[in-house]
Amino acid sequence: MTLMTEPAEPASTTTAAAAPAAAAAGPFALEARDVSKHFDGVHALRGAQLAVRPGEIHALLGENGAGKSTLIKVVTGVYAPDGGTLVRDGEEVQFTGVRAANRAGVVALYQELSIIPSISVAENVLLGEQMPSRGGIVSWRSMRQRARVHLERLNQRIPLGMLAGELSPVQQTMVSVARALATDAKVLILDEPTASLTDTEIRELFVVLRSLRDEGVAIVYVSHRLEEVFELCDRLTIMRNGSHITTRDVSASTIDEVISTMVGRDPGSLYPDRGTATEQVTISVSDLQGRRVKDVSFSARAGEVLGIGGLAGSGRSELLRILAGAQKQTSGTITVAGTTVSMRAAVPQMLEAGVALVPEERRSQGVVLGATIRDNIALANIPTVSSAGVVSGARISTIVERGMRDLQIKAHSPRQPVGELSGGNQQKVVLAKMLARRPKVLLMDEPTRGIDVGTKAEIYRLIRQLAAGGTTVIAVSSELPELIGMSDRVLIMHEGRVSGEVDAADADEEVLLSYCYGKADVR
Amino acid sequence: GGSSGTDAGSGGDGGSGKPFKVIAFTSGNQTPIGAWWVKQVQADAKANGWDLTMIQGDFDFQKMNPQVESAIGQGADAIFDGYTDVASISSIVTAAKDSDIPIFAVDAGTEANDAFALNVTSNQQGIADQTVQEISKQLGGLQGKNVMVIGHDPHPGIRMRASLAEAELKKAGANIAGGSIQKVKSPATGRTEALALVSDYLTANPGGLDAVWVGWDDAALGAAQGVSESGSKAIVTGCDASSEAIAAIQSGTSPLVATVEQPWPSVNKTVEDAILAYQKDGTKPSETFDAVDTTLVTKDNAASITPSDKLGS
Amino acid sequence: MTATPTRNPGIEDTSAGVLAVPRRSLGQRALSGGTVLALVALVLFFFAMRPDVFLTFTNVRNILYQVSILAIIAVAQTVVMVVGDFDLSVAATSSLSGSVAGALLTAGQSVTVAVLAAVAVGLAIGLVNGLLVAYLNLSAFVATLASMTSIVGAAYLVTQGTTLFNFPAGFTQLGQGRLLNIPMPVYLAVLIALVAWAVLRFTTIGRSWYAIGGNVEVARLSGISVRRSRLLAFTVAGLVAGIGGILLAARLGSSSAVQGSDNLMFSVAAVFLGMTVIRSGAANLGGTVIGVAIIGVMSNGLNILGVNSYVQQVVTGIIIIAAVTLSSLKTRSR
Amino acid sequence: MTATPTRNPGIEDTSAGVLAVPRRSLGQRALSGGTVLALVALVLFFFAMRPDVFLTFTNVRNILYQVSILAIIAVAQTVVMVVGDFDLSVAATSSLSGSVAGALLTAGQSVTVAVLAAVAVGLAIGLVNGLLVAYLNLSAFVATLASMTSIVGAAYLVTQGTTLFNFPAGFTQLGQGRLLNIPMPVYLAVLIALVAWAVLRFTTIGRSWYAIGGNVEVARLSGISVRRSRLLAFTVAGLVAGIGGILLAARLGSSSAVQGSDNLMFSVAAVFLGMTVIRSGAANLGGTVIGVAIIGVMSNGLNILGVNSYVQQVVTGIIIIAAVTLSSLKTRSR
Ligand SMILES: Nc1ncnc2c1ncn2[C@@H]1O[C@H](COP(=O)(O)OP(=O)(O)OP(=O)(O)O)[C@@H](O)[C@H]1O
Ligand SMILES: Nc1ncnc2c1ncn2[C@@H]1O[C@H](COP(=O)(O)OP(=O)(O)OP(=O)(O)O)[C@@H](O)[C@H]1O
Ligand SMILES: [Mg+2]
Ligand SMILES: [Mg+2]
Repeated sequence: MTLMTEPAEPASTTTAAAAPAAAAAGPFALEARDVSKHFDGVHALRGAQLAVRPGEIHALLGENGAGKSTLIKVVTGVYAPDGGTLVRDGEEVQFTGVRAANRAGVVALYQELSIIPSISVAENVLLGEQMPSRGGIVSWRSMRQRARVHLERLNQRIPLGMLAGELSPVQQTMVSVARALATDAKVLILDEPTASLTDTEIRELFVVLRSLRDEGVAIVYVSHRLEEVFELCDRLTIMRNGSHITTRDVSASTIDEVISTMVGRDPGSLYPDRGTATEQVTISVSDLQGRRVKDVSFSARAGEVLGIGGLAGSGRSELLRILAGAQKQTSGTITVAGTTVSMRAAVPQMLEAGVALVPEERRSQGVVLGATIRDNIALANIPTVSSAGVVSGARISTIVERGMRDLQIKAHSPRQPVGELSGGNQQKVVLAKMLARRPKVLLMDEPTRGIDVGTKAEIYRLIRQLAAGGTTVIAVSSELPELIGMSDRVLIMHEGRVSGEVDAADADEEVLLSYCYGKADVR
Repeated sequence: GGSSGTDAGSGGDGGSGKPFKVIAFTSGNQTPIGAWWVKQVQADAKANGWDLTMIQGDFDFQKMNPQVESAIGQGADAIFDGYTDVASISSIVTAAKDSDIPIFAVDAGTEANDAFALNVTSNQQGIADQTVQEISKQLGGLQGKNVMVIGHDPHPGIRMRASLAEAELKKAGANIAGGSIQKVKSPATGRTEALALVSDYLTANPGGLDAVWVGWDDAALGAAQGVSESGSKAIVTGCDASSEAIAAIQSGTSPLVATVEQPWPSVNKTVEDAILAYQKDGTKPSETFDAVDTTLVTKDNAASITPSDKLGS
Repeated sequence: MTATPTRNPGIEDTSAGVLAVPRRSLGQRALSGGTVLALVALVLFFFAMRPDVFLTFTNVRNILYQVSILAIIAVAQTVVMVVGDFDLSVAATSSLSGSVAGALLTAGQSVTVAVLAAVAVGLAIGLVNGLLVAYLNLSAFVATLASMTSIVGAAYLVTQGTTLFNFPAGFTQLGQGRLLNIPMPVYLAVLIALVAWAVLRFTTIGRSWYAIGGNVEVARLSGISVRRSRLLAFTVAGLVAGIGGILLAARLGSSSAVQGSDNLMFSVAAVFLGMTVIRSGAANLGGTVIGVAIIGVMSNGLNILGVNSYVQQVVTGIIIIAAVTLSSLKTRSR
Repeated sequence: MTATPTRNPGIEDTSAGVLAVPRRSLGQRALSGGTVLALVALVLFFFAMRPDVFLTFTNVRNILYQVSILAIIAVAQTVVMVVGDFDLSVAATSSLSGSVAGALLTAGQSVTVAVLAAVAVGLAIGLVNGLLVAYLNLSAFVATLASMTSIVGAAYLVTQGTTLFNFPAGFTQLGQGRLLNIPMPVYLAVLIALVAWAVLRFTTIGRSWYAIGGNVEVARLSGISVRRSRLLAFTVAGLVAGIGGILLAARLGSSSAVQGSDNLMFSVAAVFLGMTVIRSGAANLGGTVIGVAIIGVMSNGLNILGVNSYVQQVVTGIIIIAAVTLSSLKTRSR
């Protein structure tokens, strides 16, 4: 409003300052200038910049904790910035909340929060202002129609009346993506939408994003999967430690260059060398049955990294949960270090036997967000840091210090609540917690989900280091390159069964993919 | 107020200059009668020149008892209990005994006991007699009549008169509906509980009631409502002489036909006189328990009765 | 769309595409109906014991009359619990509203004035609760626990600790009048429940309440004005509780500060029983009505059987546990 | 792992023992201490009003005596709330325990037998609650609401609805005896609170409780036996509530079915007030003690000022809200 009347007067300082930038870069759909944001003792953003044009897909890159998610929350009104300005279509704006941002056409799919489990799929897709209504009365009929349209656009066939909580994690993510697409946003921001998706869904999503771009929507895309970025995006912005580092065209960049800019140094090779496997079998499984898992048998050796792949819902997570004692098996035997464990063994017994799980859903299964790093690490180690039922603070300090040092957990103190850490650092806390138990078999479900390349490399190195120390690592991953890169051997699951087994050294993605779809006789 | 007096248990010291120190307490200050009593005692203390400490307990003995005991610890000449049952204050009784201070009480238990120098209450036997006789009179005898008795055990007075009434009714040949006394659990919901008890009983046994004897008016009004809503011809009696009960009786359309007035002002006067006598020369009453007679309230005399919740106003 | 009379429209998609997630088995469905089964079992049991009485028109009307005000309070509680909160002050609010109405009537005000003032009191209390919870971010539990304490105190002040009575017939008719031989509060309870059901199901605010109850953060990030919605939920609860209080005063022809205080616990129990009825485990009106019915049937049935009231209380607790256990079997997991 | 100073600025600081990043600011600290401030403010206020009485030895002892049993019940509630559950039956359990002790004493049993039986009753109730919640997966709210109902019924049956009294001195001494002029329940409350504090802070089970309260699923996947721990929490709560009930009976020299029923609401209020004291917002013993103190000081102070008891009730609610609001300001976010 003010801007529209201003040309009549001599240029004010605001317009004067804004003019050169706008003139140089053309009209931006959304601009964040010099944004800073503090949390309790953390300087999450300092001088962050972002400028997106209509009709581009703009990648926002940076390692874990670089401030990407925080910036997104600032530009969508979730957080009030400590300093800096937001400009929407050339007009300076201040969003008082998510609603205000949404009304201005700025919509985000946030990283960690996706769906409301207790309400229907249709409502999840059209949550909030999107819900079709007249005079405050909801039209269920048009809600279903519109929800179906949005889901079909992503090629999802999900019963609309189902509760979102009953969907698989992949479907839940797709529902929340559909919600973001349903908003008719002019600026659409997606914070790691593909972290928990498999290739099929990612394809569908890209098709839609490209067509939105062609319609003139400005899209901000956050991902740690750089191949995706290079395939999809037009320009990219790299952040480091809360600051803006560079913005340039994707066509003028290479992956290696982007990585080194992100981490501020040469990352070296992503995957460490293999070859730590021994002959000694640490865990063997025969004829395991669960709810979805069927007749699974395999064994793994000390020092071996066994990768497990498969499509969403193929039962990989369930397999790991059964091995960790977190879910009941209906039949079959599990033998750890020569001893067959009881069918009724739960997590404490499996931990005792030397099997530890780093679960899939970090925030709901891995860490207590409100508790400190120290308390989180202590959590899985209560039996080992106590005698006669009394916990030793000194022994906790020892394992916490060691864990934080070994894993380079980035925090200002062991007493910082885990909820304040970035995703990568949260994952490291989960790892530290489990590694302190010195497991013989470490189960990792999607160990690098939502983790930046730098930290990814660290985690691969760590996995290999553990293997070199004689640990068996069994890791589930939905990313085939990762599966091949980090493992010695790969098992592929299809509909609850093992559909193929491949030596990672001579695996190629195509073969693995065909196993994923259950085509067993390619070899 | 000046906290004087370390002369605990010195008994009457009318001659000395120090004012006579009285600790008064009631657990029932949220009830109209309790509220009346607090005001009355405060006024009388002023007139008598007492140094009065008034402690009110809202039925919360955890809170009230320590306060009374600590006041006792600071010394007093007499303790005045209003409407608080002896069972709930045994720690106070012990503390008073240890400090040798007599307790004078209004309506603090239904039987004689050695806790009090004097406890004056209403005559539960008399209440039972009056109400049962009135029922008998109105029904033309009790033989074979079906009478429901509704009581409330936590209140010792109600409990006692209910069991006396039950015994009398049985003796006169009446059937006790439901086999025994029906028990209301909470005084707060007494009216709705009694209403449901009567309605449900009359549904299960249409025409199965000739009368309902209820231990106190609030529940009696609920029972009366249940009777009239069920279209029954049964009559109801209560106790307390609350204004609402008196109005119902006067109306002539309510099944509630009688209640009982307990003469609290005169009871209180009796007890205060005993305290004054003790103040004067240390004499304690010869009898430690007195149960005074009550007045049956029916349509005939209802107009002349001061309702219990309008005492002092 | 025409082919799917079930309550999950959109299910036809199942046949068309691959459905990764299996629907619930028949066994699970039956179990989740455990609360309904418990109600049916109770009805059958009491009917078997007293076939001549239990299902007669008079007795059913009796039950309905007895639970009608509880049902209204439970509606208030349901709304707040849909949002994922609690309102411990509903019963106190109803007593205060009833007391205010009573005091005004006693002071010679007209029925209209008394009713409007009492409704306003309920509304105001709900508003205050809502402000405390939604805008001052107090936990609903503490906020309404504290406000309950203050409200009871206020009700004592309004009634001066006595029972107010002698209300004009125009007022008591609201609670005691009959239409087609059925008492007014029954109609009003049904009406209020229906309106609340429709609001919860068909309005944007109702759906916002469910979204907030499902996950506040997601709701907020989806652009739902969480604060305003929660404020509204508490306000509605206060309003409805106030109406309940007026009806209770009219029904008993009297008002006192503690009148109907047992409605708090019973309303919470009813909503909880009702939450076991549906898949999502959220508070819901249908379920609440079933919960209220269980409580009503139980107390009436036990009275009819002449069970000692202390024993009744023991049995009530056990039946609630049994009903909920039956339903919860479905969610048992290791 | 070679040092990479640019990437992890915090970590080497930690190992070097230097914290580059400031801890919470003073302002935030003061706000989170809002509940403590509220307590201090109350004490100062009452002291200013009645300097001759309020902080005298006698009156402080009085306050301690008045809150000692509430403190014990609040300890029980704290344990359960640490686990993230509720126990609505604590006060009822204490009444039943006290009633059982009273009934046995009345029946001529020895003090030892009566006390042991009453403790066993508390323990058994806690165990049942724990089984319902931990093994039958009932919501703690419903389970303990229902068990509360049954327990009160049982207490009515045990006492036959009356107030039992006339207990031997050996029993009443537990509640009325003094050591160094301070009543026994005060010592016992302090002892129980200290033990509970140590258990919560220093034992494996205490840490498990906190973990479960933080996130059940994370705790389970971290190898904590969630069921057993929750069972234990409820059992401990039952046991402690039982002890509280015995002391209450001994302290009053009487027992009845509804004795001390206010302790439920007050214990919950105390724990909630206490939760505002610490940063994580979890139930904690230090906070609970402060909460109990606020309640005790408030009620005693208002009595000393001779405030009308209805007004007291209104004020109590307002003070609780004020205290919690003060603390909650820190967590206000946009
Ligand atoms: N609510 C919060 N309170 C305190 N600190 C926070 C909060 N949210 C984020 N931070 C801190 O701000 C920094 C930036 O975090 P942010 O989540 O924006 O990183 P990111 O780039 O999105 O990382 P990732 O790739 O892991 O998602 C981190 O150091 C994080 O610990
Ligand atoms: N139909 C369903 N009902 C309930 N939960 C489901 C359903 N489908 C999947 N899930 C949940 O999703 C999790 C993952 O399932 P599963 O182990 O079969 O898949 P996965 O191969 O690990 O694939 P992904 O985790 O990528 O979806 C399971 O732990 C399960 O809890
Ligand atoms: Mg992020
Ligand atoms: Mg998985």
